Amino acid sequence: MKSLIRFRGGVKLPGFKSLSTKSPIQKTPLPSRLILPLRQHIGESANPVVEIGDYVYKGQIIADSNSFVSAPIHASSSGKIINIGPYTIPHQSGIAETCIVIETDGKDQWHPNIKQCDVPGSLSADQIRKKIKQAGIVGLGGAVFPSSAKLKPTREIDTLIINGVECEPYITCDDALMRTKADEIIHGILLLRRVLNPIECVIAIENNKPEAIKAVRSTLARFKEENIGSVNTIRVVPVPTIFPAGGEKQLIKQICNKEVPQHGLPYEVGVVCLNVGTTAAIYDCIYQGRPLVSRLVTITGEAVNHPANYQVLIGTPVEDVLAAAGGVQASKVDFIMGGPMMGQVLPDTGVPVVKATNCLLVKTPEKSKKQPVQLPCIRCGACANACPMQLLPQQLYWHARGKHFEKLNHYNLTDCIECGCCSVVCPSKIPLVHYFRFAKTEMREHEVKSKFADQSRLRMLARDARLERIKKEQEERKARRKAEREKKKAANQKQKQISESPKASSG
Amino acid sequence: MEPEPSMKSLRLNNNILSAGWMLAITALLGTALMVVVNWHSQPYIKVNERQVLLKTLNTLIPASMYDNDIVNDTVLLQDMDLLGSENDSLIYRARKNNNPVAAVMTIIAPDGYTGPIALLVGVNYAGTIQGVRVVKHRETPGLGDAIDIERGDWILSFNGKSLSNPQATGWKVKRDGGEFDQLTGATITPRAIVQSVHKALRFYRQHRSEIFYIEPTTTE
Amino acid sequence: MEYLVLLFTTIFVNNLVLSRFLGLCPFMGVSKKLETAIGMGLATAFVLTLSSILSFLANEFILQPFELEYLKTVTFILLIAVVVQATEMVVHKTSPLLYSVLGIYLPLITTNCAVLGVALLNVQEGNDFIQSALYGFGGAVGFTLVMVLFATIRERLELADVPISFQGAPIALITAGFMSVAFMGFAGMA
Amino acid sequence: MSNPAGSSPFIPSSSSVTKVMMTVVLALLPGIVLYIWLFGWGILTNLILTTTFALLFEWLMLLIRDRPVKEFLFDGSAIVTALLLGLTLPTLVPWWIPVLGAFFAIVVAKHLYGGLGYNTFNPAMAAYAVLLISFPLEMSLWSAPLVSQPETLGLLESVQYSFTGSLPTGLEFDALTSATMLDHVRTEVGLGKAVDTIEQADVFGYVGAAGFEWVNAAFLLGGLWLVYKKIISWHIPVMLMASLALISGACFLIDGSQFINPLIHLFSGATMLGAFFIATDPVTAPTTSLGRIIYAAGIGLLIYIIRIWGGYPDGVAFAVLLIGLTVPLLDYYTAPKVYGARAKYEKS
Amino acid sequence: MTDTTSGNIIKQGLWTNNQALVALLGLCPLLAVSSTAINGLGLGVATMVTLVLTNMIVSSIRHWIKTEIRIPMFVIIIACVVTAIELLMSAHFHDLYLILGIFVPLIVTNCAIIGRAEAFASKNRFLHSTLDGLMMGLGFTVILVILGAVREVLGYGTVFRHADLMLGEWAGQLSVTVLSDYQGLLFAILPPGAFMGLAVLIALKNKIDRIQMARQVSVESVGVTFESKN
Amino acid sequence: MAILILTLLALVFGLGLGYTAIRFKVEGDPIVEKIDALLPQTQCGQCGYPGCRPYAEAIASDEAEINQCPPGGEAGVQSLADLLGRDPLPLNPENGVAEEGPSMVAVINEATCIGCTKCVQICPVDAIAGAAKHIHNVLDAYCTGCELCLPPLCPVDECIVMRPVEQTIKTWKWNNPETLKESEAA
Ligand SMILES: Cc1cc2nc3c(=O)[nH]c(=O)nc-3n(C[C@H](O)[C@H](O)[C@H](O)COP(=O)(O)O)c2cc1C
Ligand SMILES: Cc1cc2nc3c(=O)[nH]c(=O)nc-3n(C[C@H](O)[C@H](O)[C@H](O)COP(=O)(O)O)c2cc1C
Ligand SMILES: Cc1cc2nc3c(=O)[nH]c(=O)nc-3n(C[C@H](O)[C@H](O)[C@H](O)COP(=O)(O)O)c2cc1C
Ligand SMILES: Cc1cc2nc3c(=O)[nH]c(=O)nc-3n(C[C@H](O)[C@H](O)[C@H](O)CO)c2cc1C
Ligand code: SF4
Ligand code: SF4
Ligand code: SF4
Ligand code: SF4
Ligand code: FES
Repeated sequence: MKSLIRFRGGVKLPGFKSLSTKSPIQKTPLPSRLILPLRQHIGESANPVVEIGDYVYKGQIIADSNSFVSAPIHASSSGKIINIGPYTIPHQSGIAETCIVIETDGKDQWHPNIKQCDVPGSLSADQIRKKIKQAGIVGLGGAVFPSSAKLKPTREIDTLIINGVECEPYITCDDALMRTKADEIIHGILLLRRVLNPIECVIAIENNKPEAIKAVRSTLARFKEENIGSVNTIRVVPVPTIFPAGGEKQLIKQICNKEVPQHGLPYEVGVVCLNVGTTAAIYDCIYQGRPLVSRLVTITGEAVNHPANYQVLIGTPVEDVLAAAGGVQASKVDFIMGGPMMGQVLPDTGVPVVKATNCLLVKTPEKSKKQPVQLPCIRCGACANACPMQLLPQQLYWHARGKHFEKLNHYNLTDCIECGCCSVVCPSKIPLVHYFRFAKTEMREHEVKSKFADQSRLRMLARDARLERIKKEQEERKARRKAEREKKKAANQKQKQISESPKASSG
Repeated sequence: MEPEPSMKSLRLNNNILSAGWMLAITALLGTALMVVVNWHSQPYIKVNERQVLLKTLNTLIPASMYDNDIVNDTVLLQDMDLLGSENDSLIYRARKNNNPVAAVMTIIAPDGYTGPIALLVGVNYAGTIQGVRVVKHRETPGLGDAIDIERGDWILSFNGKSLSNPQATGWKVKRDGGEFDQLTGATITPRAIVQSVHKALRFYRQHRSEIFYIEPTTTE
Repeated sequence: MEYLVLLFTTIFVNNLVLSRFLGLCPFMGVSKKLETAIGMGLATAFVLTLSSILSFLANEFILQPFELEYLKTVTFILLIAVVVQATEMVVHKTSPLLYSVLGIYLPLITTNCAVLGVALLNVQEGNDFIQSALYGFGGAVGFTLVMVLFATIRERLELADVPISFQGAPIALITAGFMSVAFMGFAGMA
Repeated sequence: MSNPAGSSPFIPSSSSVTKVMMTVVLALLPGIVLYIWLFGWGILTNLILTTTFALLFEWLMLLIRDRPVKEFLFDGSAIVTALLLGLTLPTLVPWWIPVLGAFFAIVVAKHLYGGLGYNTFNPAMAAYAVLLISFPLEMSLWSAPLVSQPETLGLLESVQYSFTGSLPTGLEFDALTSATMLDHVRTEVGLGKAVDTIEQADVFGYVGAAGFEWVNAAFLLGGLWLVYKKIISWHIPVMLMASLALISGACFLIDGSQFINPLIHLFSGATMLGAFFIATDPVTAPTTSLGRIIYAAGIGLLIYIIRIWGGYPDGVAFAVLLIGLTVPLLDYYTAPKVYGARAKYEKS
Repeated sequence: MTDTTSGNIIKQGLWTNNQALVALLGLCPLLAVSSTAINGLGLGVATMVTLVLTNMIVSSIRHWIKTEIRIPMFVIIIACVVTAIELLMSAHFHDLYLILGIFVPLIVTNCAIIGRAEAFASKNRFLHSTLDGLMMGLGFTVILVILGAVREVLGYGTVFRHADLMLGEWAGQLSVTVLSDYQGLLFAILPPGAFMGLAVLIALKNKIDRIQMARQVSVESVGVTFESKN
Repeated sequence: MAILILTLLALVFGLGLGYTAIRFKVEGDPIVEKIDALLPQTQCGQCGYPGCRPYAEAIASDEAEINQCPPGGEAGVQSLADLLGRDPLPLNPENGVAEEGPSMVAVINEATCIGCTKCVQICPVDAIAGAAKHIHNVLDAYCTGCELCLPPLCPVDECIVMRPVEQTIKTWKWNNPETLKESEAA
């Protein structure tokens, strides 16, 4: 057995996981309204294929796209389309984007075409891929990259890593999934193996989840016993509890001792990495025929009355989910979608749960606690030691303040994965990641602006050239006309002369 | 319109020439000015320079003691060991009525704290020190630089000393068992100077006749 | 060995800028950005070395034989002007950006006291040919060195929370002061 | 919408500047106690003076600059600066030396640059160097270890000396001071004596300078604890000691009669304080590992050069200041390869 | 910008465009010989005379100078003037000349001088140029003397020591001991002290400028309300 | 003698200088390109020059200060200062103030447009399409927001107006933590 490699950087964090693992998985009641943003994944956003007033079944495609890197959106429940228009989406900015709103009819009726697959074992790789794509499955580990795109690597795959690390504090949805649905996960892996043909499969689980490890291991043993598929090349690897052990790049370093090339993709080193939730969703889609319409969401935080993992329909407004979890205690709280390290504050609680939502964390904000003032950077280097990407956060911070884009590039700002490790170790309490996010958007704007300026310059030059040409042409024309006139005049005169000369001669 | 090639080079030449002439004329006028000023100043400067030297020499050997042209009555002698310099050391000679009365030796104390120290040692004919002055040194400001008359009286402690006063064993700083004070916190500098002055006195004793009876070396 | 010591001394111990107070204007003026500092440093280094050699020759073969030492200032400065002007034009021709950056400073090399200062010091200290050349070269290296270090520090100062009255030139001067304190660590060597 | 601008992470940082600085103070304590024990109360007087005035100046500057007083005053950095400055002063100095030192460290070297974190020069060392060139006399009179003093000063007498310059009757100042070991070696080697005869002098102890060797050992201990607590990284102290040992070892091997052995260098003067507490000042040291290695090696080398050939008996302060000038360059050119950069390189 | 009234020239030279504090030109002599007030005064006056003379000369021949060779022209002119002054100083103020040493010939390269020739005298009328030279020189001298005085007080505890070197025997009494029984802060007269002294002076000027600006702004806003009433 | 030698020297040098000066005369100034590349290319003329390039030329030849372009803002001044090694200056208020907030584009009210083509002719980047007597349209993607087409050029009041470019997730920017810090400290 290969030994694990410790990736560089990272921090040890308190878990707060028991908060939501005490109670079993529950279901949120059907909301009266579902709000489904057209863009819930990386890549091209989908286009609506329904109209206001249409009746839709659960699981019916309501928006789709032809693009390779994209995913369709399905109705999460049956009901009527009541609007297609801008709604605030769960994004830090509070910006509204186009959403399809369904008024549920309470029947929660699946589309008649959706039925269990009888022969999952006989599907070809292409068929599986196609079904995954149609099911709208995207990475549920956080990046929501359309999974079907990942499953078409241009190079042989050595290792398929199933990511059950779940390194963020508070979040336990993968943990819960592995404990309760290990069967489905392993079935999912077997399917993926058919698609990718890896030499081995690794299920990585953080060693603070002994029950999940046990559950998956015993299920594997059972599969082996019952001879369901060949699970010999699938192994469970407990990884140390260090944030962000679950980050794809860090995980690949730990398990394969390989580094994903800078600006490169995992398949370039022969690895594909998928989240356990994604794997289970793939099982659902192939075996049950069900598209991605719901997901497990951890609802947690000191201010939540009944923290637990909930199976939530995608599109359910956050306020409904919270109500299902018994409501919120304190009045002044932050609603965070995602974990405390990488999640984002929700603009309001009317926004829907989306495919990316793995956790709703309700916290009393740090600011209201006695938080010390941010001090200047003392260059202690703690952040650089903690950075799993081996960046120099303090230098990035310094140049982010001055908006020195060149220097930011020199220090590889774009490689920052915004994991937050640097911020949590900084003795000066500098919100480093905030600076980096700020700098990234500034840099992007700067690029856009300079591109636009270039474009404008070209357009202006083109215009000048055109005007010049027109002017020249006009002048030429004028000159020609003048010449012609003169010629004519001359001719006339000649004529005259000719006509006159005989006169003269005659005269 | 482009000028013809030949025209262009012509113009070029013209430009260069006129630029050159202009500079030359300016330089000419400027030099004329300087020559005039120099002609006016040179005598004063000569006097001044002499005066500067004379002033220092006179602090060692009072003007009343001699009547010769001490600034120009000099001799060059070399003794690496005793005078501290590889090169010739300049010695000024004071005479009254053509009798030698005193000499001022320029010597170097090579082992100062931060490099060599240049000294003037004035001795009367009998070999008693008239005075010592530091001409050039790089000792630490605030420590070793107390040897400079501007900064302290220590250097005056040589006045009246000779090879017999004190005896050879006394030509040391107190810390080494001698008679001369060290400067607080700086022993090396005084040690170097005491040693050098002592050597200079020995040189004087050995070469007194040469010093006074060799023909003057012109310094010009 | 002796020459190595001389080189070391002129670069560090008697650094032109920090302990001899020569060449301060470009040191202060062109050190806001690292690239410009390097450019200026190199340009000055070139002129400095060349002109200290030329002025040595001029002194040795023109001024001294004719007893015209009092004209040394004029002669040296003329020599320097020529070297600078020639450099300026070559730079202007070959690297317009460097030219635009060095801007008014290139002609100001003429008036960089370091250049004339080194020439005069060479005469004052009676240096021979190799010594003069080394003195010029060492001085130039020392100048470029502190200028580059100074520029990197100034770039860092740009974002520091310096009190308003001290922003810009004052804090740069304070920094130069501390640099010269640091260089005093070399005092007493050689 | 309580905090729309907030950006993750939402977990507060567990460390703080105050904690870091206080750990450093703790790590200094054993050395301080031993120092006082071996060399007398004058050190305590100095430390109290520098600390009080450093805090006072810090407070004044914060007021003038209109910065939050509470947070910055209690961040502890001024205390560390003051202690390090105090520890580098000779035992018995007039009161205005520590006070002026505190002024230079806090007002000039720190606050004119923007205060905590912005200073370019190590404040304690900058102040020390300024004091050394301003008052070379006072700054080079070191107390002899108490054991070799005929009579010693009590706490009150030390304070009295500091403020009035007068000693209890019957006591000569010279009796209390002696050249330090490094000084002694310089002087004697300068006189052409061989090292083994010099080493007989009682300024030598077992491994380094008498008395100072224990103080150095205590700082070494405190420093190791800091490394263990991850307040400082090992690179700087290890490389500094290594380069100092290496070059002094080389010279020692070449000519043992001129150069003292490396162990003595490590255990005399301010070597250990410098290696673990001064060169490691986070603000003025490079932040990359490679940068730190080069930086520390440079400091070790320069310490040796200045000790042996320079005008000052100990070179820690100047070495730190000089190499400190290169920190921005080092920081820029020693940025580590980011994750995946090597992989990319291999690929191409 | 190019307001060439006499009043403005005076203001520019002494304050707004002070060569030492604002233009940061002529720093070498400024820092090198300002260890005492008298040294500063000596060099300051020498510099001022040079400035006035060169400005006069350059201004009067400004129409004939070719642009390509203007710099060497200026340099020759300045060098000649300085050499003349150097010779005269050596002849008549020899002690001071010795103290100022290499910095007297280095007036040639005082950037301020060529800077003025280039920026002002080569573009302006004779009288204005003369005034400009005088004021720039005066501004420079004043700073030299102030810096010298500050460093001297801190370094030696006196002001105007060695005044006799420049002004003759009688001036020996000018020397004032400000701090008696003062040990002297060596730092002030060493190179670092020079840098930092100038830094403090510039900071002071910045401060004064800001205070004035604040006052001016409030005055202006009053003025505006006045006008709008009319 | 002195006169002779120095004059001779001066003559030689003068010739040399004159020669280099004239021989190496530089034509063209690539620095203009560099400056022009830093200007926002809004072509609005607020700098007092007819477009960005003329202004770039003016800067290169020292005729204009670097602080006259409001659309470029303080950041623009800063980058010019960096390029030219000068001190950054605050924007010259005479040239107008830098617009904070979202960038603007022009829109033409189709109902009131009389199709006079005046706007088409002035738009420096050809961002307005339309033929005579027909309704005109602004191509958002090209409009630099220079405001040249606004009334009084457009004869119809309220026909052409400026509206902010809509913000999307892609153009949204994080707030500057630095400003947050200050408000906190206050
Ligand atoms: C533009 C883009 C293209 C991608 N293409 C592939 C791909 O071809 N194959 C693949 O395995 N993953 C691909 N990925 C997915 C990434 O490898 C990675 O899994 C995803 O960005 C989520 O990772 P994270 O959650 O660690 O950020 C792509 C991602 C992006 C953003
Ligand atoms: C800092 C960081 C931490 C992450 N932690 C986890 C994790 O604990 N579990 C997980 O499944 N994905 C995690 N991810 C996402 C993975 O990098 C990767 O995108 C995911 O495993 C790919 O699977 P998916 O496409 O199925 O989501 C993390 C990403 C980052 C950047
Ligand atoms: C910064 C510094 C500069 C010194 N400069 C000198 C000096 O110029 N001359 C000198 O003799 N000693 C100087 N010393 C002192 C010597 O190192 C040595 O301590 C002294 O000469 C021994 O004298 P003592 O026995 O009286 O203390 C200096 C010491 C220091 C720390
Ligand atoms: C490990 C460590 C070492 C330090 N060393 C110094 C030092 O040598 N000099 C100093 O003035 N401050 C030192 N400080 C304190 C602090 O960093 C210093 O006051 C800052 O330079 C002020 O901005 C140190 C702090 C730490 C944590
Ligand atoms: S952890 Fe904070 S204080 Fe330390 S270097 Fe990083 S940003 Fe600076
Ligand atoms: S947020 Fe970015 S810089 Fe900070 S530790 Fe993570 S990857 Fe490194
Ligand atoms: S103000 Fe700026 S954007 Fe407008 S024309 Fe001038 S340079 Fe271009
Ligand atoms: S449409 Fe109007 S505002 Fe937009 S670029 Fe054209 S003229 Fe300027
Ligand atoms: S005065 Fe020396 S370089 Fe300007």
